[in-house]
Amino acid sequence: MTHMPQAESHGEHPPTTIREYVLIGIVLTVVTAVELWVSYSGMSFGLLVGVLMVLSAFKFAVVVAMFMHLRFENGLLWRLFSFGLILGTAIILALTALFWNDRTDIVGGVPANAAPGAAAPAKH
Amino acid sequence: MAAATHEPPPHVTEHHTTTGIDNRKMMMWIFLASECLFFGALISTYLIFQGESLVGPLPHEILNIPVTSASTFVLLMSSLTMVLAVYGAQHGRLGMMKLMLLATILLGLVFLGFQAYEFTSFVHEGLGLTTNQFGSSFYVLTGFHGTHVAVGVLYLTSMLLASQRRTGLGADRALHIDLAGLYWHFVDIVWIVIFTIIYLIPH
Amino acid sequence: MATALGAMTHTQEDTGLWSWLTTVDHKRIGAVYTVAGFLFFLLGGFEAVMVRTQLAVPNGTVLDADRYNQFFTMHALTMIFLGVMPMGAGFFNYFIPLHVGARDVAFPRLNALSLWIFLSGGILLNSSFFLGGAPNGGWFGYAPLSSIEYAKSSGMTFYVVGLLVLGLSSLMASLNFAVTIINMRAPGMSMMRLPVFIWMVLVVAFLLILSLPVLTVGLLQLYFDRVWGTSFFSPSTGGDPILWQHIFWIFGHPEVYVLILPSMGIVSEVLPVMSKKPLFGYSAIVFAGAAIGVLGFGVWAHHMFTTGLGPVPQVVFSASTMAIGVPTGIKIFNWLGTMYGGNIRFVTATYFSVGFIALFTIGGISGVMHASPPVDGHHQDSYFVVAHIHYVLFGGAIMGIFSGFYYWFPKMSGRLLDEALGKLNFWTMFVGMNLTFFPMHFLGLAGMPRRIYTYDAGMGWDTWNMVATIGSYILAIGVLVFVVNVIKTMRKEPDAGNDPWGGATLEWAIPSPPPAHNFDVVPEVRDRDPLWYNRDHGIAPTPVPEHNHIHMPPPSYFPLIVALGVLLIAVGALSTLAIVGLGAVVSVYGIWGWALEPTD
Amino acid sequence: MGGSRPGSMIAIIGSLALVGVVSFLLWMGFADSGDFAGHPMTTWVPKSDNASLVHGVYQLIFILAGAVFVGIMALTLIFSLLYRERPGGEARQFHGNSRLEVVWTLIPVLIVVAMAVPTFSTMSVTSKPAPDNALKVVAIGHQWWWEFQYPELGITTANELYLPVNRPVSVALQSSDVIHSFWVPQLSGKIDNVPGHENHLWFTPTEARAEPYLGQCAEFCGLSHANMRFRVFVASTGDFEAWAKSAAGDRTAPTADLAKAGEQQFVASGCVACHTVKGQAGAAGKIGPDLSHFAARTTLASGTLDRTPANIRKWLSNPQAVKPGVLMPNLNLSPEALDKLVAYLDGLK
Ligand code: HEA
Ligand code: HEA
Ligand code: HEC
Ligand code: CUA
Ligand SMILES: [Cu+2]
Repeated sequence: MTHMPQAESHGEHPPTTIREYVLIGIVLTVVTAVELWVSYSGMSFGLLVGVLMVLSAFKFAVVVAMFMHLRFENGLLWRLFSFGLILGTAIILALTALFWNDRTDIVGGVPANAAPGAAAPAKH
Repeated sequence: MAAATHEPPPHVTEHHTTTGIDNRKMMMWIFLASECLFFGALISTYLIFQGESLVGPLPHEILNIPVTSASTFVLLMSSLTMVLAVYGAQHGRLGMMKLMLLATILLGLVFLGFQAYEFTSFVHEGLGLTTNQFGSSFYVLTGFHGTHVAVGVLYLTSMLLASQRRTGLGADRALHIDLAGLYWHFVDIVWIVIFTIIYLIPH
Repeated sequence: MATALGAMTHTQEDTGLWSWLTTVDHKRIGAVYTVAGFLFFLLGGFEAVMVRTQLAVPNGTVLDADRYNQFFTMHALTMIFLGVMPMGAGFFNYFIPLHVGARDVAFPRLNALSLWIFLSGGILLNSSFFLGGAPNGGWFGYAPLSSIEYAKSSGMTFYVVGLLVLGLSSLMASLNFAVTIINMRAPGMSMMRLPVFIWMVLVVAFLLILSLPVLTVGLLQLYFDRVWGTSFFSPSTGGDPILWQHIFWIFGHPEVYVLILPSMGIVSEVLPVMSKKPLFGYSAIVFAGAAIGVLGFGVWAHHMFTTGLGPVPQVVFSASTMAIGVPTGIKIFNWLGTMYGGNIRFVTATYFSVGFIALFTIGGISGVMHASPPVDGHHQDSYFVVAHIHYVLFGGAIMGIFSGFYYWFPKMSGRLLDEALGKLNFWTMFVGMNLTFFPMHFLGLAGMPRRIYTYDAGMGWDTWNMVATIGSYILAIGVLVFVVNVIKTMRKEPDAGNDPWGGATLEWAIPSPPPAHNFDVVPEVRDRDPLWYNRDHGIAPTPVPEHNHIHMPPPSYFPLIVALGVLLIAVGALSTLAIVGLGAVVSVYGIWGWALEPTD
Repeated sequence: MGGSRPGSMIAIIGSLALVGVVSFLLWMGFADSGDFAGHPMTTWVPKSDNASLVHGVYQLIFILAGAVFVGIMALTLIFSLLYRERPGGEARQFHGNSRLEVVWTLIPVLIVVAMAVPTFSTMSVTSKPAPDNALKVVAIGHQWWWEFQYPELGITTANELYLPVNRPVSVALQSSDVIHSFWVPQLSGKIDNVPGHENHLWFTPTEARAEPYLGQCAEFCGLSHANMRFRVFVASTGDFEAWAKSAAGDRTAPTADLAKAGEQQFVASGCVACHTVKGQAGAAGKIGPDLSHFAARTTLASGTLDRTPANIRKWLSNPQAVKPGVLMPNLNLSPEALDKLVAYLDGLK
């Protein structure tokens, strides 16, 4: 990571016309509509979650890349941001996984021992 | 930076940096990385407390997906107007910039209005902050998102006000609007995630 | 101390109080951080000595149970958040620009804001002693003991609000440092030429940037639980205390590396200079530091081996924790490699650095021992852990910081600290430290739980507790010797010159203390050890241009106003909403004025 | 190593000797603290199957740690002496050595693997569910005392746990308020009692003895965390069964007049609101410890006091003074009331 080149000369450039921006806006709207449809479509839960995740990740990526023109910035910015993005996602995944099995442990959802001495299980 | 191609930045020497990226822009991106973890923790909490509510109302009994879809659309459109404001700033089209800033602010306010409506109607239906785990984690997650929107509205308003001043936003105008835009879009993409997780995925 | 403050930046023409309050000079800000951090360190040390006095004999009566709990909680909070981190921040502020060859940090006013918010947070947290009792739930505030049902006094609310305020300060400071390091380097200062100290600061900055938001969320949730009646962490209404533990330690473990990495950086600066040879394995040390930072995010649940995680998470977190021993080992060996073959000048700074290697290793080893979950079943919440944390925190972090004091004090004040007193300082601290903390291993092995305000005779804990207490008095004397040394040194004429140690990094090329603009000419960097390179290649310093008008940012009082606003918000969060509103208005006003203030 | 320097042999030998002596002294300290004699809560004298298994890992890890300690201390000291500044001395200029660096990356890796493998294989045993024939016990942490229930035997007791030797025991850990942690070092590592969760722990005590195994709450739980102690009595199967029979039954009814008056007083003073005494009508409170067989216990208020009549009196006259924060109120009992209550309680075998 020595000297960063000043500019971004991948031959790509951010959208230059209002038209392009509006087009992207329309795409985003359409995807949102599709998401809604999917949500009501009654497909199996696993599939539904998968499809929704992919679609919202797509929207997320489009906004970041185009509206926030990260795609056209110095790559360093992308690396800096992705630190947080990846770590944040990892923590969501890790925590939900850690609490997944946990449900069985929770003492009946009932305030196990809300009042001292009222320990729910193991009454003789 | 895109603006550079259209308006040579005046203080080239002042703003010289090692990587060529403006300090402020770099800080904004790192800050947004940090925000990913802020919302990551809130979203984790929401997910962990799914199905942990001891009493109703539960999400599927109360969430109003059509209304929220409308507010989602509003926020999405505000991203579009925001990007156009940045476009205006970068291309020296000040009228467009101001108009689009104003539009973004108004759309942001509409979104907040939707949220206020949603919160009050939920409260009427018996879901308070402390009613159950769903209520707590829902209000805190969407509430902090709403706070971010409100801060964004303030941020953009101050940009608009500053650009009304005689000196305008100064030589860094495009950058200032760009930064505000980055923040605003981020708040939008967080909502994309929240909308999917809370509203679209049925429980 | 005030004289120390003054002298650390004595070339500044303007010395009135107002100039300090409105300063945006990173050196002045660094000096205030250091001095404030050191004073808080004394306070935290005082609390620790009271704790030790209570434990000297079985059934001690010096502190009652509640006071004891407040003292050990505030001891930890003070040491970590108000002592070690700010002393670190002091060095960061002072030396990042000097090391990377910049005139100031990237955002000088933001830097001042961080300082004032930190001071507000520190004062707020400590004011709890006089406002209904200090936090008493331990530094990690486990719910539900920290929830309103079981902690009715306002102490834990102070904990929540105080940490939120301090977190804000650290976040802003870290953003500032990260941008400065990445973006403000002098020509030729590539990333792989950065001083190791700066690399470690960069890792620390990212650790904070990425872990503080998680803590913030946890604290906000705890605040809602305590004040607004939610139950995120209270099981009686569906909440989960284990969630708090995860959230806290996702922050908490990276935090411990935040405390140690700066000291590792300091040692990596001091050892090569004193050994008069380049650092052994520069890239290995840098990558190991970064690896520690990355791995540090994947080990948090090793603090929770006894909470019933289940075997699979235990194995995962145990493995990742043990793995951290590898990059840390690499660092230790590289430092030894740096000493190897050297012609080591044993001044006090060297003593502290070498002491660091020995003592930190002891703490690291016990850390790896806890990494085995079945063994940790015995260690967890016993004095074995208390021994571990003090070997890494005192033997590591504090020893490193003291090495930094002796190494950089001449640069900051123009005066060399007294070497004879310095060695006395080192040996009393070294002996005191080992007498205090080594016996804690024995106590842990003999089953003494931590956080107990009293214990019975007949448990076999008496002797070692007494030894530890005596050790802590010796330690206190050691710290006092340092204070005496500083006072004595400040009384004499400047005698350090630009470069008392034959240093390799840029700060040694400029006067001590440095002028406000740091460098007359921004240096050109040609090597990892720029000054040695110039010396060896006979490169003379660039002549100062005749009409050198260097433009420094003007002072500003807006940081102070924004900090006042934040303080008011915090006070409001502890009392009434109206004050929150007032604070918000003050902050918004401050930010507005800040934004419009001309900066050139 | 550095042979060019004068006096290097002396420095090396001296350093090794010093590190050796220090290590030996520290070893003595560890050995002493690991000795049961005089250290009733030592973690180094396992008396259950699982604790012994863990002890094997502990010893191994301890030895590895000791080796790293000796190695690093010796190197630090030797280098400090050998390479200290000398007039005319020259530092050798080098930046690194790839081969060395690989070696000292591999050494920690090997050590870590040597720690990890036995750790995980032990866990595969200790984290299995308890054997079917295990005695079931529920340990509930309260601020600041322990409730022990034997659901299969219909026994509830406090602060003193009885176990038969050589039979696995499965402990279900619960809490009624904040987090506590169940720890009897000689029998097992600790596991937390987390409100809203139930944790499990099992072991087979392998030595019956008259002296109790001492335990203590290990998770900070508020004011009297330090006073939340308990004892485990491991008895022969016969003795355990005798105890269980008695513990499952009603209290021994008072015979002496004073004790009978105490029984009345126990109702009159409102003790029944919090305490259960099986066999006394109306005494079914659940907030405090079950007192049905109070007089069979050796200590009072979770190990804070020995259970002597004088101490019972002291306790009743002002619990707060004995145990800070305790959740039993000071009932401002008159001396006569105290006489009666002490007589009654002292007879609840
Ligand atoms: C500066 C702070 C600091 C540092 C650097 C560390 C470093 C480490 N810590 Fe520590 N730790 C704390 C501060 C710190 N810790 C604190 C404050 C707590 C208690 C919190 C509380 O409960 O209040 C704690 C608690 C704690 C626990 C929980 C104990 C418990 O409560 O049950 C564990 C468990 O795994 C642990 C492990 C480690 C490990 C593996 C390292 C490693 O990073 C250490 C690595 C270093 C070495 C291993 C030495 C050098 C290496 C070699 C010479 C190579 C060869 C050696 C081997 C391969 C073994 N720490
Ligand atoms: C950087 C962090 C840091 C540092 C430097 C220290 C330094 C010290 N610590 Fe601390 N400690 C912690 C972090 C730290 N500690 C943490 C995180 C905990 C866990 C808390 C918890 O459980 O929640 C802890 C817990 C802890 C305990 C366990 C309490 C318990 O579990 O009940 C003890 C007990 O002996 C202790 C002692 C000491 C001592 C004697 C010092 C000494 O090194 C202090 C030396 C300094 C001085 C002595 C200052 C000199 C001051 C003067 C000269 C002024 C005047 C002084 C007098 C009048 C005496 N500490
Ligand atoms: C508000 C509830 C409450 C009332 C009323 C109360 N106690 Fe208690 N008692 C407790 C609690 C809680 C404890 C456990 C204290 C501890 O060890 O922390 C306790 C402990 C005790 C113990 C020690 C038990 C043991 O096994 O160590 C005795 C004896 C006792 N109480 C007797 C009495 C008597 C006699 C009265 C009436 C005069 C009484 N208590 C009234 C709550 C109560
Ligand atoms: Cu219960 Cu500590
Ligand atoms: Cu840790």
